[in-house]
Amino acid sequence: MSWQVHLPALLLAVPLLGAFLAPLTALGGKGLRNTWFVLVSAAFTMIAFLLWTRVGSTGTAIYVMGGQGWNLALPSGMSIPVRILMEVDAFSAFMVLLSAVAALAGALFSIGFMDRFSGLEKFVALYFLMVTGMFGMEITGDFFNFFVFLEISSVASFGLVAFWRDRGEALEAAFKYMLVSTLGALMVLVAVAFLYSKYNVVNMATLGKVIEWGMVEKTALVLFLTALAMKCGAVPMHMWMPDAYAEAPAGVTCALIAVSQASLYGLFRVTYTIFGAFMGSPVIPWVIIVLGVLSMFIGVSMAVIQKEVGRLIAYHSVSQVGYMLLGFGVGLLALSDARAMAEYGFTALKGGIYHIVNYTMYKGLLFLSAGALYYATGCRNLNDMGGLGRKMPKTMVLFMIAAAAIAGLPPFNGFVSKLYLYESTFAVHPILAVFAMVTSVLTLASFVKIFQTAFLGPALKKFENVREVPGTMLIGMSVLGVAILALSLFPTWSVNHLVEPAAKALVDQASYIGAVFAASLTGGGL
Amino acid sequence: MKARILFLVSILVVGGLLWSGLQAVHPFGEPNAAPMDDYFIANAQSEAAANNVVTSIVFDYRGFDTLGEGAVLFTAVISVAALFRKRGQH
Amino acid sequence: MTGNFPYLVVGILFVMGFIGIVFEKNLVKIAIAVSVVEAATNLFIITLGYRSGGSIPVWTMAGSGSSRMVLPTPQALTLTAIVIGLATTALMLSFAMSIYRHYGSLDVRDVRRLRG
Amino acid sequence: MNPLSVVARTVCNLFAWFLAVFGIYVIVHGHLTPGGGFQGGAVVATFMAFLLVAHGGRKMQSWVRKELFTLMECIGLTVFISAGLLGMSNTFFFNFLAKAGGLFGSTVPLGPNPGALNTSGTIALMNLSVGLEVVGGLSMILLYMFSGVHPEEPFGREETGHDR
Repeated sequence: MSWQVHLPALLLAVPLLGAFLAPLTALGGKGLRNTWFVLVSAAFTMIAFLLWTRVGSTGTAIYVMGGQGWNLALPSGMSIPVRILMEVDAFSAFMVLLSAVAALAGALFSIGFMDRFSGLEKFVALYFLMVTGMFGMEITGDFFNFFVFLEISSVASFGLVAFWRDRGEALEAAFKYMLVSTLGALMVLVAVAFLYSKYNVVNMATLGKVIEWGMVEKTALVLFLTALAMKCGAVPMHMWMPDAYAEAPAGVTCALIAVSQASLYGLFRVTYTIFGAFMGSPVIPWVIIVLGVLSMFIGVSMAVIQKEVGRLIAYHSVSQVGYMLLGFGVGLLALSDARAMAEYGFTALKGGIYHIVNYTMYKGLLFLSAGALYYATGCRNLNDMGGLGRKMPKTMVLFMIAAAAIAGLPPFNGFVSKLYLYESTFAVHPILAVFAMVTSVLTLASFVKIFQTAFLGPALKKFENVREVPGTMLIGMSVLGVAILALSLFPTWSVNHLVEPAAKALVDQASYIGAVFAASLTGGGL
Repeated sequence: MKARILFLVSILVVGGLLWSGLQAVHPFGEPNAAPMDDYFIANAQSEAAANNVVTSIVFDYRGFDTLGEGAVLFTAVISVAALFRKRGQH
Repeated sequence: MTGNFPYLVVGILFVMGFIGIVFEKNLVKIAIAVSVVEAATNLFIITLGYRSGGSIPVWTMAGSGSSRMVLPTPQALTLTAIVIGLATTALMLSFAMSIYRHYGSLDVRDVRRLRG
Repeated sequence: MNPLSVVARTVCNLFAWFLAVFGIYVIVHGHLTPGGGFQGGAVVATFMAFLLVAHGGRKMQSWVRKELFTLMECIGLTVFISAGLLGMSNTFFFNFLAKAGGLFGSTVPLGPNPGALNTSGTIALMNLSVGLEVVGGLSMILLYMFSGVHPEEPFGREETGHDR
C-alpha cells in the first residue's frame, strides 16, 4: 500500500489544519505567520501536483472517508455507498492543480500586499479555508459534501471580500455577494433534498447510475443550474461579481477566480455526469449556450465603459465565463450524439477546458498587477494614472503578458483556446462564432486602453516617489506569468497532457460511475 | 416598476417550480425504500458502537461533513472577528 | 392533500422568504428573509425523513415497540445545515451592523456607492 | 449595554450555571441521548449570553479575554481533525477507538439498552472537541458583535495601510 492513496484526504486536511492553527500564529509574530502562510501554501500545491500525476498514471482515484479501507466503497451486502466518497477523475485533478497554482500565487502576493494591514492571522485562516472549500468542491463525490464545501468557500470569501472593513464599498460588495451566494447554496441544498427524497442516496456516482427522468429530477436540475450559474457569475445574476472582485484585496481576488471556477466545475459535473443521459433534448444545452453568449456580450460591453481598473477587469471576468459556458454548452449539445461529438463537440469541450486554465492564470495575473498598481500608487481610477511604465517596468511586462493572453493575440495561450471555440461554435451556428469574435475584439480594445493610460504617457509629478513593488509580490505574479508563458510556448503539450484527459474524463460518464462500483469488487485490499 | 414586474415573474417561476416539484415527492410519512437509512439503523450499534444513530451518522458515517460544518462555524467566527477587529490588533 | 400539509408549509415559507429578499428594503429584514428560506429548507429535509408512527433513531432506553424508526440521515443533514445557517446569519447581521456604521442607514436605496 | 436591575442579575447568575451544567450533560451524553456537541455547545454558550445581558458588556470584557475563546476554538477543531488523522492507518476519519477496549472502547449490546458512557470510540471524543469549539465560537461571536455596537473609534480610520 502506498501512502499516495491518501492524497485526496490530505489535500483537504492540510489547508484545514493550516487554517485552524493560523490564529495561534499571532503569538509568534509576523515571521511565524508568514512562514506558516508560505509553508502550508507550498504543501497544498505539492499535494495537488502529486494528486494530478497520480490520477494521470493510475486513473480515477476514489477515497472512502472513514471506511475500513480507502477503496471499500460498498459495505458488505449493500449495492450503494453509505459513506462520503472522494472521487478524483482527470477533470477534477486538472481543476485542483490549476486552483492550487492560483491560490499559491495569491498567497505569495498577499504577503507583501497585505503587510501594512492589521488582523493578518485572521486573513491567513480565511484564505486557507477558502482554498479548502474550493478543493473540496472539486474532488468530492457526494452532493451534500459539495454543499458543505460550497458554504465553506463562500463564507470564507465573504470575510475576505470585507477584509478592508474601513471601506464602506467593500462591505456593500460583501453583502451583495453574500445574498446571492447564500441563496445559491440553499437552492443547491433543496435540489440535493429532492434527489435524496426519491433515491435515498446523496452519492454522485450512484445518482448518475440510477437516475430517471421525472418531475423531481427536472426540478433538481433547474435548481442546480440556477444556483451554480449564479455562483459562477453568468449574466442575469452577475451583479455581485464586479463588486466583489474589485473590492477584495488583490491576492484574494486571484483565489476568488478559482473559487468561481469550482462552481463552474460543479455545474458541469451535474450536467455531464449526473444528468448526461438526458441531454438528448437540446433545451438545457441551449440555455447554457444562450447564457454564455449573453454573459460574453454584456460583460464586455459593460467593461468598455468602466473607469476603475479593478471593475474593468472584473467585468471582463463575466465575459470570459461566457466563453467557457459557450464551449461546455456546445459540448453538451453533442453529448448524446457520437458523430456530432467527434465533429465539433469534443473540440468545443477542449476549448472550454483549455479556456478555464488560461482564464484562471491570466485573469489572476491581471488582478494581481492591478493590485500592484494600487499598492504602489494608491489609485483605483484609470483617469488618475499615467506614465507608470518607467517606474514599474516588471509589473508592466507581466501585465503585458496577461493582457496579450486575454485578448487572444496569436502566440499566447488565449489564442489557442479561443480558436478551438470559434471553430466548434461555427459548426453549430455561425452567429455564435461571430459573437465570440466581436467580444474578443472589444476585450483587446479595453486592455489596450488600460495599458496605454496606466503605463504609457508622460510621467506624472505626483508619482515621483512610486517604486517597483516588493519582491514577494513580484514572485507571486511571476508564478502566473511563467505558467502563461509555459502554456503559450508548449501548446501541443498542454493540450495533450492537461486538457485532453480532462475533456475525455468529463465526457465519459460510465467510467466515473464505474470507478465507485468497480473498486469495491476488489475488496478492501489495502 | 419594470424591475418589480421582473421580480414578480421570477417569484412566480420559483413558486411554480417548487409547486410542481413538491407534487412529485413521495407522500408525507411514507418514504420510498430507504436502503441507506436502514443500513445505518441496523449497523450503527455494531459498527460505530453508538446508541444514538443520528450521532453515529454525524460523527462517523458522515464525519467529514461535520468537520466541514465546524469549519464553517470557525470561518464565520473569524470573519466576524476580522470585521470588528480594533486598529493595531495583530 | 391534507396528508401532504408539511410540503405545503415548506412551499409557502420558501415563497415568503423569496418575496422578502426581493421586495424588502431593510438589510436586517433581508437577513430575516434569508433565515426564513433557510428554515424552509431545513423543514423540507426533515419532513422527507418521517415515517408515520416511527420513533426517534436512538437505541438508549428504547421501548420494545421501537422497531420502526424514522430515517436518521435527514436529521444529520439538517443538523449540519442548521449550523451553517447560524454561521451565515451571524455574519450577515455583522455586515448589516458594519454597513450601518459607514452609511448611517440600513436602507438598500442608500447603500449604493457601487454601480455601473 | 447597561447592567440590568439587581433582581434580574441575581436570577441570571443562578440560572446561568444550570444552563452550563445542562449543556455539558448534553455534550457528554451525545452518543447516547438526543443531542451532541453542537447542541450542547450552543446551550453552554447561552451561559455567556445570560451574563452579557445581565451584567453588561463592559464588566463582561473585564472578566474574560477573547483570546481565551480563540484558543478554545482552535484547540477544539485541532483535536477534531487530529482524531480524524489518527485513523489514517485505515482511512481519514476511521473510527479507530470503537470496540478497541480502551478509551470509549466498550462494545454495546444490540437493540434497546440502557447505554454505557464508555462506548462509541472517536464519536465521543469528537463530541467533546466540537462542544469546546462551539462554546468558544459562539461566545466569540457574541462578544465581538457586542464590541461592534459601540465602537471606540470613529469609522473609516481603522486602517493606515491605504495611505501612501
